[in-house]
Amino acid sequence: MRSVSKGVNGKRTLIPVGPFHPLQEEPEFFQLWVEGETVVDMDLRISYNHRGIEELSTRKTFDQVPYLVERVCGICSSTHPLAYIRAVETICGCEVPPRAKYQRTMVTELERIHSHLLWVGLAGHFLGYNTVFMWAWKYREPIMEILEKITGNRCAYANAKIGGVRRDIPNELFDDIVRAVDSCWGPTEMLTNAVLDDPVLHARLVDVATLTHEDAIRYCVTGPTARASGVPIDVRRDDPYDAFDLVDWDVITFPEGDVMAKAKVRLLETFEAIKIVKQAVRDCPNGETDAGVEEVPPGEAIGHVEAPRGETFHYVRSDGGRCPVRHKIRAPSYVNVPSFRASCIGQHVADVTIAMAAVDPCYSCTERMAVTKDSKTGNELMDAKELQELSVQRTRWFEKQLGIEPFDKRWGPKLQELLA
Amino acid sequence: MNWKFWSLKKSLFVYHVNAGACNNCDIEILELLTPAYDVERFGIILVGSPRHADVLLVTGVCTRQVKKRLQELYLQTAKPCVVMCIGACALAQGIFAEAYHVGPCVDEVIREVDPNAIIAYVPGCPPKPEAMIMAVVKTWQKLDELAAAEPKPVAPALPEVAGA
Amino acid sequence: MSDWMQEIWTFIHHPLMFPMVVTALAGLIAYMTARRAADISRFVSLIACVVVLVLTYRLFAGDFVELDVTWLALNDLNLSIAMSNGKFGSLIAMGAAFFGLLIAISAIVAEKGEAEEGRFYAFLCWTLTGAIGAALADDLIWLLICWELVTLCLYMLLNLGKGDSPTSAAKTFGMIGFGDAAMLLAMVLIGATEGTFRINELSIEVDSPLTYICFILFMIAALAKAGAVPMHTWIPTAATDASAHVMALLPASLDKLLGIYLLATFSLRVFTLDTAMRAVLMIIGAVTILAAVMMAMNQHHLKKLLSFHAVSQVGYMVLGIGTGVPIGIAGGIFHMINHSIYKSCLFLTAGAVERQTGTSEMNRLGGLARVLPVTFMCCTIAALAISGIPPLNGFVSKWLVYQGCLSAGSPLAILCLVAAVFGSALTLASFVKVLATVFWGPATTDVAPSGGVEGNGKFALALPMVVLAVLCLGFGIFAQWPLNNLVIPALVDVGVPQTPLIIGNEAIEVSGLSLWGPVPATMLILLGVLGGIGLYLVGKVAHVRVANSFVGGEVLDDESVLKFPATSFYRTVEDMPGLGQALSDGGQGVYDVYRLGGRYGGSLVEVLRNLHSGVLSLYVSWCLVGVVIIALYLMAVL
Amino acid sequence: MAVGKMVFALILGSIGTLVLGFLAKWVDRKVTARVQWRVGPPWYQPAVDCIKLMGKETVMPAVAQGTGFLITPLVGMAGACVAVTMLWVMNLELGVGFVGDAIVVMYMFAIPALTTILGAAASGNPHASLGASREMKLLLSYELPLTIALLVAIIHTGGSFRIGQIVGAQQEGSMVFMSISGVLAFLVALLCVQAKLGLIPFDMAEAECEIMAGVYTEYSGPPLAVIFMTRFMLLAALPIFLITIFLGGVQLTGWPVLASLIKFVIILVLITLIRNTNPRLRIDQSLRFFWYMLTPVALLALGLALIGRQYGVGWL
Repeated sequence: MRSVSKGVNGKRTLIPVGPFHPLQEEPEFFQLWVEGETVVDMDLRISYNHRGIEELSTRKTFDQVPYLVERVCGICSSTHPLAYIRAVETICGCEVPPRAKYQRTMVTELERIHSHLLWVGLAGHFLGYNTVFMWAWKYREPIMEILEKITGNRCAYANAKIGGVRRDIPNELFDDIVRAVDSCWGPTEMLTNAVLDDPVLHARLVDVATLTHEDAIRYCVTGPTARASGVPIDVRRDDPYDAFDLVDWDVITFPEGDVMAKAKVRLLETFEAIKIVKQAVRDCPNGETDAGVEEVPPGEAIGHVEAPRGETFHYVRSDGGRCPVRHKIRAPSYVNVPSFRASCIGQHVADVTIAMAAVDPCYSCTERMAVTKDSKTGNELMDAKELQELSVQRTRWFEKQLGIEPFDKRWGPKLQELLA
Repeated sequence: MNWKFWSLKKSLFVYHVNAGACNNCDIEILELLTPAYDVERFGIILVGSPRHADVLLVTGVCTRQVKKRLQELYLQTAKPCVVMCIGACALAQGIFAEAYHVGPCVDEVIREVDPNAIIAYVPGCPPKPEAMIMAVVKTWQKLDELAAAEPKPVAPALPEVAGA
Repeated sequence: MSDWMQEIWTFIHHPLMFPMVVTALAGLIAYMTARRAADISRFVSLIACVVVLVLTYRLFAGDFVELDVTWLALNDLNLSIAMSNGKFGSLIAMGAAFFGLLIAISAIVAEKGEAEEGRFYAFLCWTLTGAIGAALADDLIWLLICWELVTLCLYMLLNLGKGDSPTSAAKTFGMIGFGDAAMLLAMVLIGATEGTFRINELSIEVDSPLTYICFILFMIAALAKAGAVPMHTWIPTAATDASAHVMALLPASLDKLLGIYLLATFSLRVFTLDTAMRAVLMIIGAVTILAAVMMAMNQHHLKKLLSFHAVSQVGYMVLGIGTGVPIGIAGGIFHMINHSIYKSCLFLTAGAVERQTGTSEMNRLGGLARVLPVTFMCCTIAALAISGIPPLNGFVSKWLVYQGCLSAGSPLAILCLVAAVFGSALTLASFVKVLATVFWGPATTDVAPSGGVEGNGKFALALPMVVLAVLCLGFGIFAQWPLNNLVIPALVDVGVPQTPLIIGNEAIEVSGLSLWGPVPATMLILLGVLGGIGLYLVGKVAHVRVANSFVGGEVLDDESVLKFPATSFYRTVEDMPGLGQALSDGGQGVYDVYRLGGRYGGSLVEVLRNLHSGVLSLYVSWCLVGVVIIALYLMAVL
Repeated sequence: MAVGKMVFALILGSIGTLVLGFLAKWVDRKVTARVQWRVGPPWYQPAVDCIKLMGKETVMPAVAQGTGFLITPLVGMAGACVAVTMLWVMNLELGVGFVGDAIVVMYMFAIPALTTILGAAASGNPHASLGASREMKLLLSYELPLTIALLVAIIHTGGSFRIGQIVGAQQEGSMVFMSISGVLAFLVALLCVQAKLGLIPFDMAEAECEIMAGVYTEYSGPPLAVIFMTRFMLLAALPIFLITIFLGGVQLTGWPVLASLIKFVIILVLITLIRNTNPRLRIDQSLRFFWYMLTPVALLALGLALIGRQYGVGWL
């Protein structure tokens, strides 16, 4: 991604959105090049938030890492550890007890409810519709409280651990969980109706910053962003984990791809999440909650989980020691954010801001070093393109070494099938 | 009682700066505005520009990238202003203390440009909203002390020019 | 001294003739010394302007004088140089001399060293000759001759410009010439029907088709000169290439004065209009206001933008006169005076900007308020005045026009009132753009403004602007004075005897209808500002701290990317359905009568051209046909 | 009117309106809070905000044109002060001509918007510039229907710009609001007032989450306090303007005080409710809304009023 470039013929203005801007909770620098109110070009500068989590992870023990990756992003704080844990569990080859599976499902789905309601509120706030903001956050509050009740914290839950859950949710609390999610159902319905019926909201959301089906595939977006563009991908269904194949729920998709569709996907997914939580509570068996993993054997594995924003992907490699030797994280916003270029250019500034919010970006997830510089001279050693080419070369080398088919051949037909 | 400090206590405009946080603190800050906590009762509102702000809520470890920008932002804020470090990261870098990409602590960064800055700390990961309200109350007490210690200037050492 | 010499001496020494003689002579000297000694031409024209200003003032303030010298007497046809110092006419003459003087002063610095400097002064003097003659003329033919002189000088002055100026000068000459031709036709018609060319003796009720045609022809001439839609397109075309001084002198002030003088005289004194004709005038006024200001809003060339406003403001004058209500007419005439003041000022500031940076392209300008503080202040005052912000002069005259519309009372007048108020807001919009992009914001790097042009020894450049800006303030805050001393006499002169306007010390009032007290309002506003300054003192604003501008905390290498360019300002308006297409068509000259005339007139010319085949026998046969027709006519008449 | 009396009226009118404005802002914030299930600020909050800002430091951006940047808020406030003083005097003493008429009041009310734009432009900030361009477009959009709505009232009350007569005719006869065209014009004017106050859905000039604080981004300390005070005054003054033009004016004696107060509070709450039940519009949408939707409605009202006057039908 380029640094600040010049205005063309003095006709363009840079409208800097960030790094500190009320629109976003995290430091990111969006460069909106505008002519009048129209955004003619966009660029993104990240890395303000780069905290070196992957490197830090290799200095923590396997049991400590979940606490660290919980803090990749506060709103996905149950899914990042879960993805990591699934990777480690794959290395260990252990089987998670059913009760733990159900309990993990409960927490991730409760988090999804709170995250989606949070998004609805923030979207309202970004549109200047503070009443929606206040109402949505008010209705989200019981979820926060029940999360605190069952995990001990409002935000970072530290609920899952390798081989199970850290703390068993006692059966007595199950009724509270049902009551909390039930209390959300009515308000969410009301919010959904309000969003669907309000003509002014329609004027602001429908046909705004449309991400077409093709662009959604081209930019490899995930989660609600993809599902709102008619790409029905959801890790929970495509590669079920925990209890998601044991309960009954639907993947919500809408074909339009505009901001309205994204709002609808999130609102309807909230209902699905409530359904899942209630089924999980109903079906949760008694028994062990921990498989008792002692040590992690050498090996490598991936784990991926559907976060509220999309697919969270973790790769872990172990050499049999106490710490992972490599831990690679790809958070959903990292693939969702660049789709701005497809959906936002040519839109109004006002639309672009709500469109940015519409992918529910979590910039904390996106932190990468995009440019490698010599620390002494400040000269660029490698730019983003070279780095990408390097990684492609390396993948090819790995494929050759391991004697597996190239990625396109392996996954190409399946992808086509899936997307069709 | 000095009217400047009295009114400052009664009306705190807050600007929120994320200096490399994980969002937990940030959503809890927003939570403060919502019906559950409603800090507007105390005259606290969130504003869109640091020029209007009386309080800079800094969350997150101050990464090396952010350091310079945070200082710049502090200089751009109208004084007197209180810097409130929210969360373990902003206090003492929390879990990220050993990371390679983290700059100095937030208070060190601010003190570098203004040694007399008023800095409040709210521990927790993330701190509960109640804790943040408590921090505001403690800040009020600090402001009372400062008001008693007038005419000591609150924010000297900043470039000042005469004339308009 | 012999008799005839005595006669000539009396003639040129006559107070009505003398200003013309002075300027004509000064122009001659300036022209002759143009190449060799520009200093002389500069000096002579400056002196001439001063002298003429004094002379015209004496005409305005003095008793009624008349001059009537017959120079051609053929049976019925009696052509004479008839002049008189009617209040309105001498006001116009005085105005012309005043603006001529200011422009000459400003030109001392601005035009110094230009290749055509001397000739500029010559044409300036001759323009004044024509303008004064036209304003004081009492004979239609004499009026036409002087009027033509102004047109010719305008053509020559525009020709002095840079770039594509010959083309735009030709366009100007074509369009005004068309108007003048219309006037000639109207004069002949009037002469034939009324039997006299004396303006003072004419009084025609507009009722028959012939009188309609006569009035419309005069109207075309007046509107082409003043530049109202659709005869306005020469002004924006000329603006790009001509120097700002020429624009400040002619299209901004003199042409407005003359055009509106003609329109007012003919529509009020010479002709008595019926409702339909007044409605036509009002519609032309309203359309001019809106169409031109819409075009102006989207311009990003400073002088072109100003020139569209020079068109738009004519709408208020035409509208005011068109209401036919004394108060509206007063508004129209006052607006004419005011417009000349602030538009000259604006063009002079545009000239200063251009001189400083070498460009009028607003996208390349920025942050000039620091470099050109005096220019900036004058521009701000004039811009607010033209936008009709109380208590400046533009507000008073616009307000009078509004009152005129309301008291005219017809639904059409009410709609025109809405158009006028809205046009005022649109005017404000484009001047906000000018102030924001040219004078404020980050300075652009490609036109590095270094060392202001005002400063040392550049007093002459700043003086006219300052005088005009002060006049904007003065005529606004003490509006009673110009109304009493300039507008009302002119009003009486064009035959509007009784105005319902009550001009008190404290307020201008139309009993039961409206009220505007500029002095108390100014006083109260100043008091409010003083109160605010008091608040600032309490808050210790005297010591401000300078910090980088807040752009989200990021530190940018190049601040000029933050400049909000002129082309972007009203992009949204251009994108409005319906409006956008019309504006883009307008920008491409789809509604330009000159261009349309060129396109469709071309075919006509082609026919004529084909007749000129170069074959002698053809010409001879045409001549024969002509002779036969004349013979037949003579036979029929005799 | 004597100079001393004028000055007295200005001081009294401005301070009175400012106090009323503080209360109006509090009502606005309180109602907003109640709509949002919150408690809301204490009654003195808006005043304390201003006092606090008075005690703060003034920061000026480096690229700003200093004088213009600092003086424009003052001129804006002065314009608002004069406008409200005129409104008060002409409401309370119907026969007295004070400074100007309805047109002058309308122009005076436009001055704060104008100075906001100029101040924002002078600050040299891109967000503020974008906000200024939006504010100007907004001014253009609402000025057209507002003028027409004002004319409807003028036609109803005998064709005079004088506010004394507009109010007097309503108090003798019936309110402008008591006719079809009056209701239409009032609704149009109410929405215009919403835009003039820069409240949602027409707050795009300072749209917080798009362009930070928009036109006010660079202001701090006392200048910001002055801006706040101007806005609070307008929040009190523009409902009074509406009452004056459409609802028979404000009276401060006897029972009509209560009626005036009720009218004021109803308009205020209406404005607050509109701002709390709508998202922000885009600037082009608001232009379209005002020009292509409200202007025809206003023209319809104007037509009805003209027909009503022509044929002596009061209720049209």
